[in-house]
Amino acid sequence: MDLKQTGASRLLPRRLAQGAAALSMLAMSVFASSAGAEVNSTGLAVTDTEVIVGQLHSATGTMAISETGSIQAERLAIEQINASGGILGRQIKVIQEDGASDWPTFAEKARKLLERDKVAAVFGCWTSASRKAVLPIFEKENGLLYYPTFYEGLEQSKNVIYTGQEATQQILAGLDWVAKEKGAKTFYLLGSDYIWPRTSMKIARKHIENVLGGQVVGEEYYPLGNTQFGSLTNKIKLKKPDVIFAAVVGGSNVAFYKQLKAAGITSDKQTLLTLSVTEDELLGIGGENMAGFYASMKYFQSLDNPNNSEFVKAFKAKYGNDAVIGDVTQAAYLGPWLWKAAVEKAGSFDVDKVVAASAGLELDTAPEGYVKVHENQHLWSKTRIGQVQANGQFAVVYESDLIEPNPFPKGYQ
Amino acid sequence: MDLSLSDFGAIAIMQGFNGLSVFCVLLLMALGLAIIFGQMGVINMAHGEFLTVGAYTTFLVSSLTLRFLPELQPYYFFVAIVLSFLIAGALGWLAEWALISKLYHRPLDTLLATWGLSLVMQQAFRSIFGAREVSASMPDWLMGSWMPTDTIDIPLNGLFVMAVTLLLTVAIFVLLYRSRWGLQVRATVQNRVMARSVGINTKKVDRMTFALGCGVAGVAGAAFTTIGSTGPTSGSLYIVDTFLVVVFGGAASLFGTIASAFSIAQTQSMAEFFISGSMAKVLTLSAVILILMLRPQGLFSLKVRK
Amino acid sequence: MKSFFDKLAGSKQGAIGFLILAALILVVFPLTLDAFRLNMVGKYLTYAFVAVGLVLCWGYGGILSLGQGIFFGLGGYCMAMFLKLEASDPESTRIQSTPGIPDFMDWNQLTELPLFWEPFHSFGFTLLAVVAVPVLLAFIVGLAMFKRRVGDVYFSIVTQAIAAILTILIIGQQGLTGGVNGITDLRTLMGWDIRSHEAKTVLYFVGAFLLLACILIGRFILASKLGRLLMAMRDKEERVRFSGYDVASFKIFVFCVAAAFSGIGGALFTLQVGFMSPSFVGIVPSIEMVIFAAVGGRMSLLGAVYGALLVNYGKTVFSESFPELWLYFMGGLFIAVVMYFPNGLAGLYQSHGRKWLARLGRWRPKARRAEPVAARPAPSSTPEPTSPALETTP
Amino acid sequence: MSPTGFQSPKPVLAIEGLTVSFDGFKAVDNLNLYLDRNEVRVVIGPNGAGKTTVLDLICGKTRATAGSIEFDGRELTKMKEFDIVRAGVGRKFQNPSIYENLSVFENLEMSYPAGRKVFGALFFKRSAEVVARVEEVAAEIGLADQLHDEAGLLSHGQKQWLEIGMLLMQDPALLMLDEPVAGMSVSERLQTAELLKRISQGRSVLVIEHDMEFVKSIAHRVTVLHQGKLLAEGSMDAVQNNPKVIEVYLGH
Repeated sequence: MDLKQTGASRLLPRRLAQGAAALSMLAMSVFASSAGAEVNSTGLAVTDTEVIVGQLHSATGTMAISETGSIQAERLAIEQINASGGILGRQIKVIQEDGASDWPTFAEKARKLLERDKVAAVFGCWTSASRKAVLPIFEKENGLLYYPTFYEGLEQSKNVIYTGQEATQQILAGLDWVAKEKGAKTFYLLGSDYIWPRTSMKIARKHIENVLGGQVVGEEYYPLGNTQFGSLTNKIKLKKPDVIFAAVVGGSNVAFYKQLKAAGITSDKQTLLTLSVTEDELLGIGGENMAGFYASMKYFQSLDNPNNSEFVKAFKAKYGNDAVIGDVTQAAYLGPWLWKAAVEKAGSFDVDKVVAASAGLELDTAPEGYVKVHENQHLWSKTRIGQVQANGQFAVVYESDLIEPNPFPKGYQ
Repeated sequence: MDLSLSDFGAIAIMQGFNGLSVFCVLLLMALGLAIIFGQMGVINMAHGEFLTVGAYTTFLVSSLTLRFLPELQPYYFFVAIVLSFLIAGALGWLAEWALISKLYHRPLDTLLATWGLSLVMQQAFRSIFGAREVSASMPDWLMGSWMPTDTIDIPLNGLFVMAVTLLLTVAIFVLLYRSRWGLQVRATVQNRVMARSVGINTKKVDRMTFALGCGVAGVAGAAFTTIGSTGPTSGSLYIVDTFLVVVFGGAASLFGTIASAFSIAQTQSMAEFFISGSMAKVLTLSAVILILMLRPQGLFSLKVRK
Repeated sequence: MKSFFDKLAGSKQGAIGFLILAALILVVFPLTLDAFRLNMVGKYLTYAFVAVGLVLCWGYGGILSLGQGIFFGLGGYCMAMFLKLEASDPESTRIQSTPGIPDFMDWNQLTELPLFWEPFHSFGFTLLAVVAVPVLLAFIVGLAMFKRRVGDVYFSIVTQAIAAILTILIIGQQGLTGGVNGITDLRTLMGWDIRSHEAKTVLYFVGAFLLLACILIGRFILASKLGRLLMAMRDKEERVRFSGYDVASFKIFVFCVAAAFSGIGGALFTLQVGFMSPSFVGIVPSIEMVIFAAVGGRMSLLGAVYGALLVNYGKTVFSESFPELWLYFMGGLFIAVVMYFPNGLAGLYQSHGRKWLARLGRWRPKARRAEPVAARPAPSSTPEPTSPALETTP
Repeated sequence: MSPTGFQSPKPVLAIEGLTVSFDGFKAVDNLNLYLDRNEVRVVIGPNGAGKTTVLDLICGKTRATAGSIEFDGRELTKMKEFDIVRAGVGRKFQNPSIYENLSVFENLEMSYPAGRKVFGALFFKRSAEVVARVEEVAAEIGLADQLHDEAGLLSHGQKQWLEIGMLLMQDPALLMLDEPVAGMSVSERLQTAELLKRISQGRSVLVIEHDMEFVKSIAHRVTVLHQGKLLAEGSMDAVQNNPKVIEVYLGH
């Protein structure tokens, strides 16, 4: 990976030329090593003892806040897989790249991982924007991306396995629950101003109006990073909705809940259901500031099942007792395991074969419980409603049946 | 919609309070910058990071109090504010000594150098406190709302920010316009050479002014933990707004800063109530820029004979 | 005609500097770098357009715009709109509820193409728009600001605020602009697959030639009377005004030129990278572009290119090897350059490199009389020893 | 040459009722001043009398609160600075204001009245005509030998002359000089006086000056300002013996 070319040492062209020549020879020697054609017919970085994968998240920049958990979970899964003998007898080696919260950097690093490093799979991306930036590269180079974040749907690439929920899985079950349990009729929709909240709220509005027979009394978007929600709290008081349905993200999240609480909009008077607060965000918001509100997710750290307690134990053993695990972290943890299962089912690292083997794949060791890969490469999953506790955890108050992923929901577009 | 007249009155009162509260937030952010920019002509792009220093100091004090002296938890905030002022001020002092003092004759370059400083500080926060946001535990008396009637909720943290803003503004006014030190600062601003020749140590004045501005930013950061987030990049969320407030007010006038914070806050607060948050922001910023184009010196600036 | 070419090439030394850069990006890089790295250099070169523009308007004109990302982004968006329309033919978008419009519009329930998208079906119009849209905005902003004599620092802050507004607008109007994701998944340019290595290489050369052309245009401007007026204005604006010049119109002109260069850079960026997003319009990239110019030397057109190449290369290397240290490095570099090397690489070359080269006896730069170019930080008015910039303009 | 012999029926510059106030303070108060063609007029007055402000008002740097400034039949108070220059008003600042890092030649060339618009400047050519004009002016101001030196290297007096030369390039009908001999040696003052006498041929000159010897040597008429108002006007001798003037200068 140490590349000797420099962008501007114009005085040393000869050394440059030598460096490049040496490099190309090196590259050839690395990938010429034989790995049985049956497990690797497309020139991936697979030897008899080792397989290289990529990890592509933001370790720096504004998104590092969110992506740190995913990086940790993927590492943990890979270590556990290696400890249990690796994949098809090969140890997994990770090349980690930093997308630096910058979408072209994501694209550049994705190209590097696929073209130069020939990685067999990439675990990475967090925001939709970064996924959209790398998608054409994965399709062109026929790479394989495991994408962990719950997202807006409207996408289905043969080169991506989506381990988080698409919007309808997360939203519809949550709305059904508040409508039934809380008898909610009026809803106030609100989010940060970008594609995921807007798409989610669109789906929510259709469901509220067409299926639940309820009414949307307000729909609002605030710029990313907005910290002033005083006018909003007043508008909410004016409209008196049964439910606030929120998808505010990032630094705005903290400001929003602190100001909500200060304005006297607390769980004893108001029901609030959010799509965007996991245990990670609660660290910044402070559990006491939104205690009693609800979140709709497929996973909470407090889930009570043997898979999860083992996962939480391992995670804390590695990253310290204060570490928390949010929905996306768990979904990221699934990535390497799903890949391992698919590779072993296919008996090959070839992307096409792995993808083909993925459909219908079942995993009953997932911390969230049982998951299954759909033909559309999203996961069947359950949606849970968690109630925020003052200690920064959620108490699970409801669990749905297994929900089919539907990234292009008819009637909701 | 079933809405009584008294409900409507209550909303109007709360909305009015909200405007005031946004005004205080803007003013608090801008005060430190107004001192530095107005008195020294220095553009401090790292201003947001000095806010963050205050926020992290508050977080540290809160954690330490919780761990070692939990019974004092309700009162730690006062200590945090003082410490924030001192730490941010000391860092500002250092920054002036190492960077700014070398660049006084190149105002655009201070802008660039302090931007570099802000990058370094952000990464330092990340290295020390981690990339994730943290949350200082708030004393109970700061959270919740004051309810003068059944329908009116006045947020306590908003009142707190207001009180801090008021105290700080008064303190700065007294310091600048009633103290001997303030006289030296103003003398230095008006005529550096003359000030030096009458025995004012202008270097020291500069350094203290910069440190004061940063210290005030630290206090603002501490106060903002009650209403906003604390993370490595939290401070940078405020920077554009802050600059606009100062520039809009007319750089050399503290009174201008106050007036400008007030008008921007009221515009934004009103606009947010009637249109969506995003468009309100665009509308406010555009209005400020338009007015700046008509009055490039800002709202308040003395007409002087040159 | 002779004098015209003289103006382009500058002195003998300037011509040599230019030829070295041309050789480097046209011959050395393509021969020594593999397709992946060459594509990266191609991306860096698109930033160099902005840096070259900044040398003109900041280094020489004294106008520090912290919103050059606006123009880079506008140029890029114009190109992206054309490519997106091409990628959204009814055949490949048949699963949408309204085939034939870009996918993000379909997700946002738009059922027909917005009016302002229509002209971007035409490649000719797009090429025009890539330059014209940024220039038009720069003209309006410049007219409003410079005619009203908005001061330098104020100008910087206002450009920054405009960048913020534009970002919020683009993100907020996602049905029209693609929102925060930007305009993605661009595939072909008039049927030609821009994602292949061959296409990237061709685009690299197109970018390199255009960049060299922009440098020559920059030189022509600086060598003309207008170039001298810019410097004169930077130091003695009143004198110029009371010599009968409309100072504002010159500032507007150079700001527009910088905007045009940025727009071209942005369009090439879209072609190289395959998407455009609002993250290039914002404040952070705009300031980073100033770093490129500052590192290379704010008074040197050639230096700006080296600055863009080096800083980005450093960014890549650092973020691959020491992601934690990257911001320290970037921040430290910024501080060091501003404080100790205000003329950047070009200044270093002037003070050290040239002597070193002369000692090596490779070539001895000839002293020329009455060098009009002064390489020194913009706003200082105290006389200090001056030295000609790297390429020694006229 | 007869300084007072030529009486134009119509003054080239007519200032009437000119007033400017800064936040209530009237720096120039209801001033009337008429300048004839080919006249050299010196404005004197104690510090703060409003002398420089009058020049600022004429050249458009400061905008009048009330009153009119008519130059060659054109009203200047509403015109833009560069239009005023193009109409034929040249102004030298108190501190020498030249382009330090351009050569003397380029400094002069910069003021050549061609290529003043953006594209004109972009395609401006240094024609033989331009070179001849620059050399002519350089000879006039005594800098012919320093033509290719960097202007920053000139002596203080030479910088003053260079700035005057830059104005001459524009061939203005009205030349305004703010303390042209400040900081000059005695011999330089004499040379400057000679220069002024030469260049005032065919144009009107308005000078602000403190050095009474110098004033005497060049002035056709003298105007005395005090606290923004006209105190006295007339020949040097008359003004010097005016009791009001004596009181202002010596009194208090």
